[in-house]
Amino acid sequence: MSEIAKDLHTEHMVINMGPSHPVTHGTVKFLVTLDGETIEDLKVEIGYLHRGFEKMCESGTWYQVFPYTDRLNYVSPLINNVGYALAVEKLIGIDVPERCKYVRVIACELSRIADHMTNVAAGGLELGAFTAFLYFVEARELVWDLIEMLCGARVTTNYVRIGGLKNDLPDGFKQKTLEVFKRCRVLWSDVNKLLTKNRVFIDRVRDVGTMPAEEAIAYGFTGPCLRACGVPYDVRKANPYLVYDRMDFEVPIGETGDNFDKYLVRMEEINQSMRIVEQALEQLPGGPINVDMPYYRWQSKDDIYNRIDSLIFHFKTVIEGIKPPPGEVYLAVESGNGELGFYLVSDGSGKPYKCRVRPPCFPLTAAMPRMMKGRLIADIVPTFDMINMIGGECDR
Amino acid sequence: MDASVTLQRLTERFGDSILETHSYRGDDTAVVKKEDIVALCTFLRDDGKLLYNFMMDLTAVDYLGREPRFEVVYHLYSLRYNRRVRIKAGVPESDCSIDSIVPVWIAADWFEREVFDLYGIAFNGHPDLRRLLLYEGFEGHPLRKDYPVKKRQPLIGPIN
Amino acid sequence: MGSIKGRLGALRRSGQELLDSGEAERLLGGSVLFTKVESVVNWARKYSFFLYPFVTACCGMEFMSVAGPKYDLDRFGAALPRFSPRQADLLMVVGTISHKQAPVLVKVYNQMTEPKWVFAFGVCAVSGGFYDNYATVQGIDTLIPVDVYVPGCPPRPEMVIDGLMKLQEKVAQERWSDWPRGAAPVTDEAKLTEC
Amino acid sequence: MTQFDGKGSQVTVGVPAGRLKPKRVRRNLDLTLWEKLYVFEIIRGMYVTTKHFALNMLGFVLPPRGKKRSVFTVYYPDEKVVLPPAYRGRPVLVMRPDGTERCVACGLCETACPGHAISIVGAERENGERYPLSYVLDMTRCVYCGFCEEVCPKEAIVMSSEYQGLAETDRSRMRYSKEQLLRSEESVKGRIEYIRRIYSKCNY
Amino acid sequence: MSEYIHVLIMLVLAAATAGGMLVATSLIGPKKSFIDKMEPFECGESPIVSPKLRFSVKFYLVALFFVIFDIEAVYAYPWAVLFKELGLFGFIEMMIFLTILAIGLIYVWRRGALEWDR
Amino acid sequence: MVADLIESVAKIVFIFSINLGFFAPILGWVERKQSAVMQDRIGANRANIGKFTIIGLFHPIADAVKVLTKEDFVPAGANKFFHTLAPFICLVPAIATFSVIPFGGQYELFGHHVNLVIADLDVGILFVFALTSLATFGVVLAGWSSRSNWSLLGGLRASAQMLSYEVAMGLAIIGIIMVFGTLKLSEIGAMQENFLHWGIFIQPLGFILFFTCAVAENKRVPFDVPEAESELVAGYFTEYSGLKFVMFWMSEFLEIVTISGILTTLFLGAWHIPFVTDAMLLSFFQFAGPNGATILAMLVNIATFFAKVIFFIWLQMTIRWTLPRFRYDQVMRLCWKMILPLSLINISITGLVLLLWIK
Amino acid sequence: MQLLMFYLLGLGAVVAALIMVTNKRPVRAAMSLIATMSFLAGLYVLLDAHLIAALQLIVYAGAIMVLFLFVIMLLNIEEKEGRLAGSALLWQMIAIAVVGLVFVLMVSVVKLSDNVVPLGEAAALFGTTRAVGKMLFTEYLLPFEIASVLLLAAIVGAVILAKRRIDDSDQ
Amino acid sequence: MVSLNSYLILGAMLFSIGAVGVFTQRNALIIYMCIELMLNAVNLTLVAFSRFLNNLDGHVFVFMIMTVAAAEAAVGLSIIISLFRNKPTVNVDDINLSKG
Ligand code: SF4
Ligand code: SF4
Ligand code: SF4
Repeated sequence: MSEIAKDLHTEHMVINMGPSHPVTHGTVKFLVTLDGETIEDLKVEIGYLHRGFEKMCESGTWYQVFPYTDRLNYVSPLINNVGYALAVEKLIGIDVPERCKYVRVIACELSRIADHMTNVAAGGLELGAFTAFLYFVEARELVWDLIEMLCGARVTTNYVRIGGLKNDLPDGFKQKTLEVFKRCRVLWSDVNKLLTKNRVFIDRVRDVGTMPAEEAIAYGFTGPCLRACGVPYDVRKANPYLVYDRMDFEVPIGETGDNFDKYLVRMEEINQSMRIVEQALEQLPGGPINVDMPYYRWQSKDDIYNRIDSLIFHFKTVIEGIKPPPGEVYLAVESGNGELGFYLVSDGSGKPYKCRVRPPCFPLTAAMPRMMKGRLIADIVPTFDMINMIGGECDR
Repeated sequence: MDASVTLQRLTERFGDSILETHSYRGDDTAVVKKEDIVALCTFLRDDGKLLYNFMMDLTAVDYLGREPRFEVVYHLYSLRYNRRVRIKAGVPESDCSIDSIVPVWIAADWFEREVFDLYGIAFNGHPDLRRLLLYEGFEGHPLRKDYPVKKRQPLIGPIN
Repeated sequence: MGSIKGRLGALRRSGQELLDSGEAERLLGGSVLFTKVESVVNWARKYSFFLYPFVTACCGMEFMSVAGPKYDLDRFGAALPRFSPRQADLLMVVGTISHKQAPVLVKVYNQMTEPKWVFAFGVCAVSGGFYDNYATVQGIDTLIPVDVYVPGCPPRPEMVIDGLMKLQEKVAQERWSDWPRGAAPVTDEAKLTEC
Repeated sequence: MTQFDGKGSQVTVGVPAGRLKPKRVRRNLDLTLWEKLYVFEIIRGMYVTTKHFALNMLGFVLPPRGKKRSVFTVYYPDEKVVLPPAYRGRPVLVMRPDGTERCVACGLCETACPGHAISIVGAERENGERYPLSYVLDMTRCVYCGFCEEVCPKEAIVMSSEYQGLAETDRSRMRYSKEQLLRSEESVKGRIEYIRRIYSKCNY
Repeated sequence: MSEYIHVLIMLVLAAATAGGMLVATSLIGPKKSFIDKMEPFECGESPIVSPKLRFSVKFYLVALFFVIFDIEAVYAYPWAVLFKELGLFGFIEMMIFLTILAIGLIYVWRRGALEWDR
Repeated sequence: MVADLIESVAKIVFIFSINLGFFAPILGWVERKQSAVMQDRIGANRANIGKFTIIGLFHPIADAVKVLTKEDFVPAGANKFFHTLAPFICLVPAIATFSVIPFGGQYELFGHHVNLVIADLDVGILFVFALTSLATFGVVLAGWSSRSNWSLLGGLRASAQMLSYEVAMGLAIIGIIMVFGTLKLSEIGAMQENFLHWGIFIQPLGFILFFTCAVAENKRVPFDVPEAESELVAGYFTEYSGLKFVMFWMSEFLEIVTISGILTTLFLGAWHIPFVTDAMLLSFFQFAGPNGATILAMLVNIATFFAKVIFFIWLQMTIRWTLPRFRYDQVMRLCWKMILPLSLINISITGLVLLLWIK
Repeated sequence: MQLLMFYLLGLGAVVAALIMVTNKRPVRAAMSLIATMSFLAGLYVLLDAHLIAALQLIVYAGAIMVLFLFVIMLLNIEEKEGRLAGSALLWQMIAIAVVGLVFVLMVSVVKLSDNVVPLGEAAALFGTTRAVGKMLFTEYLLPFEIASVLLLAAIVGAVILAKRRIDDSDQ
Repeated sequence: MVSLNSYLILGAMLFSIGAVGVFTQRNALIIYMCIELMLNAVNLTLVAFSRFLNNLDGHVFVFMIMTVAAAEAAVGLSIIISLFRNKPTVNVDDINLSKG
């Protein structure tokens, strides 16, 4: 039918979708060339949320990077915290205590649950399923309560420290978690009932945004989107960090990489993450949560109050910052969207010389034109939602 | 040592274009000449013993006051062998460009644009080398060490 | 038809002039009726904000929560997001505004119909927050007039509700002649280039 | 965009399958006829929402006599959530019982603050004790990270649990002076104890 | 006839209500227009091309089918009303009619005129 | 004559006020409140007059007043006349359609014949279709005259969708007309006195088809693609502000009521209570004297009718808040490839069954 | 009452028709034509042609005019094609004169013949769906069936015309 | 009471207006509309006659005319569209059928 359109001298309709458009989360602009309803061409313009993450990191101390990492992938800030801390620890060459590892795993997985819930919820919302959205927001609210209990903030957690954590698990955390998970599972199954088998939903997402595995790899997909294509690559399994190798969990994979697969993978990962948290809580050992290397952390209050050398040293670390040895490392963790890599360069001073983040949703967004050409304009909605582009992470 | 299989094979094959190799903290690193980057990457991708099919990350570092001033850093991952490698190529300020590896990994497209945007390193043969994160009309490259953090260039002029 | 339209237009124009010039207020100054009408209108406006969510960054997560079941902005009559600025009353600027985004924000503000209010959500919108660098606008009030600032990074939903109630108070005090506001002024600050 | 040439990528994962444990998600490619006819799945979905509707109707719109409302929504200005002790609200300065501040204007918080929200002008009392002549906290820059609290050697600045009353209609009013920041020790006692607990030792 | 007068009254009332609303809204309310505002909304950008352009012929085809099948429905109403009186004969008559039109529908279907995603 | 006049005026005033004064504002509230309760929240409840908030019932009032004092906006380059005309064209049919729907039966009251329908037209249901087809122009004009890409796309989608479903709706209803043999809605209503003769039992397929078409015709979720927020911003009314925009909404809400009315009349036994005939009702109210009994029966019937209408409104709202929306091509495919053939099949089956029945 | 309604509706129809023919903008013309048709529907009601009135709205105003409107928008000819060819002005003058003459003639013929048929009370079922339907399905059976063939032909023809190029390009 | 003549005159007026339009308008679409108007005028006359003669044949005719009008509109507009393809104009002076 496009031939007719050409005969009719149909000028193509070029519209700006975004940046301030409900589907683009305010941070992307799609320049869509339409022929009727079909997308002839799609150009993605990002950078609307570029706030100079790297420059800010380079101008602060190693510690001051933590709040900035919170705001990278703001849907799962704890994973960013952990990733950065792990990278710095690798740079310095220290290993954190067992308990710390477990708590970090718990924190990461809670964050992942919140992330996937938000993603599925937002996807549902934009497809018009407002109720499913609110059920997951409700569940996320409960998970956030846990996170708040743990870190003191709902979104911008700033919880992990180099060589340890800010604080230990609070009292009653385990019991509260189990309670919350019980309710979360109810809400999860409600959403599952509302969406997974609903033909209206399936019609919208199935066979849209398909990506063959080879191509997905070439585009640099990672995370749920790659797993949806059938490639079981998960950093937690491939290069287990922390104590993931002791956890018993499965990596859900899809078949064709369409949006339905991405959705199913995410739904399943929520379950798996809950399992991990429960296991970690079960196995949680006692002991310290911080490394015993006072050089790399801010001094404890007891020492500061009582020992003058500690106080002086404290002043030094705060003002000059801790000083990892010169060198460079790259460390990847599995964030909500895939491989979140930190590439740190230290020149031996108190400030990071370079603090690069490999944003997992960056290549995903870059593949939008590939996934969208020749599809209908309405297909942008689920596809873009399911790649879960997070402005803070993509634009930094 | 298993970790250095990659580096071994690379030195075997591209002996003279590898300037330096090391495995600091377990990260295999090879510093290469920038002229050979495409050939090297193609080899890394296609060689049966390496198969680095993921271009995980591409960035640059500005070593102000050192020669070459910039270093373009590639992080590769091989799904098949579960291995990672870091390739670095120096780019001098006087000839601030390097060959694009988009033909090798399509994923490099935006990464290269980003580096171009923030560091001003041109990628020869890139299909669409424009600014990515900042807007047209932004002057300079903010991640260079000599760009002040607070130097603002507001886009908003008089309305219309 | 034309003449009727013309006459209506003239009537409207003269009425508008009357209102704009403050003449009406002088005439009706102490008039109980006018203030009554004004207060009724303000009452209505304050309980019926249609939002335009200009969501860009992390604060959006909290914004979801505010609209979500636990904090439920709808209780204040402000839950209806309208994505067309023509229908919205309250521009919620949620998150960081970069220099690339700034013209968009100004345009959306300009395209909103009167009366319109602006809500700066989170420190980034208020002042740029801790992103004091080359890319970020140092507070949206350098671009458009802001009615309520809510700090916090991100603000707790309660803080947002506080802010909304502040705005309601403010709306309740408004006079008819406060409107229209017109285009966003181009302030010097917006053009400022500092090193 | 260059075209994808499909070369050189093999989907074999270098991780032992035993470790990987991939789980194929059920795509149910062929829906049953039952599911294909929109109607029944729609009814099932409606059952879920109606269940919520009914439960909530009974739960909080029309609660059964004698039962407390089971509300998920917090009626904010009238009700408040219980905050965990870890919660980081706005930073406040701690006041000694005699009305002076604990702060000694050492400037650590100023340095550690990522948002550069704190600006201190120090001075010295007659007794040689340093104190902040002015202590300005720019609430428009504070990101509630808690670093100031963490580094302060005097427990002089703590993250209180306050979050109310921060919204302003005027940006200039959001630079809080020392007077606005000072809180009596009593009112932030819980937090001080909490800090002592979590920061007292490096390892605990 | 009186029934129609009622309809007329309803229509007039409805028109009065709607018209009153339009007049009221154009009289009350602040107004200010400037260039930026009067531009059509494009997600905060200026429109790239004027929307005054032709749209896909698919929409025309839909209207076309609508006209044809509407006529079909129009024939069906009197038939349905009379169905019980016409009996088998009427039924066969209508079936022929419907079959011929169903052929039209099938033709259109096969020609792909009902495909939207092409 | 005088009695006639009183009767007509009473009916018109009743319907007019219940539609515009009750349903139109309250539905906005119901939609918010019902969705809120479904989603584990509480919904609008803080607008107050003095101390009273009565579960948020002041919110629609606040909305109305606010919207009235909002700027009236016409974009540059728009065709001002048509831009203003469009909401008018949408709203007028929405208000007027209800006039053919019977909200009660026929009664003898003080020797006067009372027929509880404003206009008992011979072509009843066709009149509804006629007015609905006019409403399409409002949508087309709204989209076209705004000169905005989103509006244009939305207007096109809306009009094509409305056209398609109009056909499907017209054909879906043939079955029930065959059964009842009339287009007059009051007669159809009267024929469903017996519970087992309710349209929904005689024509289950027709009911589902018609219901789907009606929802789609009204562009509600899951068929709200023309105004899909996540795709087209606000669809054809993107460039409308204030009251004009609310007029589109009002027409949507009024159409919900109208659809519910038609559904009730055609499929859910109109004003009849299950298993209760008119005679039973009259004898039940015997104590109030003949006229009193009639009046009481009348009131009960009206109440029954509106209870059913409210049930359908509730149903539509629940569906609206349960489902995600279709994609545009799916909407069209559903119409042309599922509903249309199915309604043709429905006609044939009904015809065959009726023929066998008659024999 | 009837008289008043007749004059109102008739006046409306004529005025709307005049607006249509004098208009240069197709959308305006189409909208005026819709108005004309709606007024005509009112006139049909006056003539007790209930079914025809409804059909007038459904078919003419609702369906055919939508088609027109779509084509106008599809071709986007609003305003662009509005000009009147200057050379044709003379022709127009002549046309108007001729048509006016014909009109006057017609009116005078009607007036002169003056066989005013008295308008009796309509039969109870006159113009109802039932009555018209009976006519249609008994006496006019053949036209009815032919109509279906006509519609089929129309649909096929229209689709072929609209889609012609696809086949061309297919070959 | 309204006499038959009034209806006939009204029909005639509408018919002539349509005819004038056909002659004066240059826009093929508006010309088409004028033809529709003329058909409508005929319909009106038919219905009026039918009413005054108390005979329903007229109604059936109108029914048929509507069918034909619809079919004609469908095909005619398609023709306009395919003409437009060759030359993007609807001005009848510019449409050269022999080339079409
Ligand atoms: S205020 Fe904080 S949470 Fe909000 S956008 Fe800015 S950095 Fe993100
Ligand atoms: S909480 Fe963080 S941002 Fe706020 S004053 Fe303290 S250190 Fe600065
Ligand atoms: S760190 Fe503590 S004592 Fe030092 S200046 Fe800050 S508040 Fe005062």
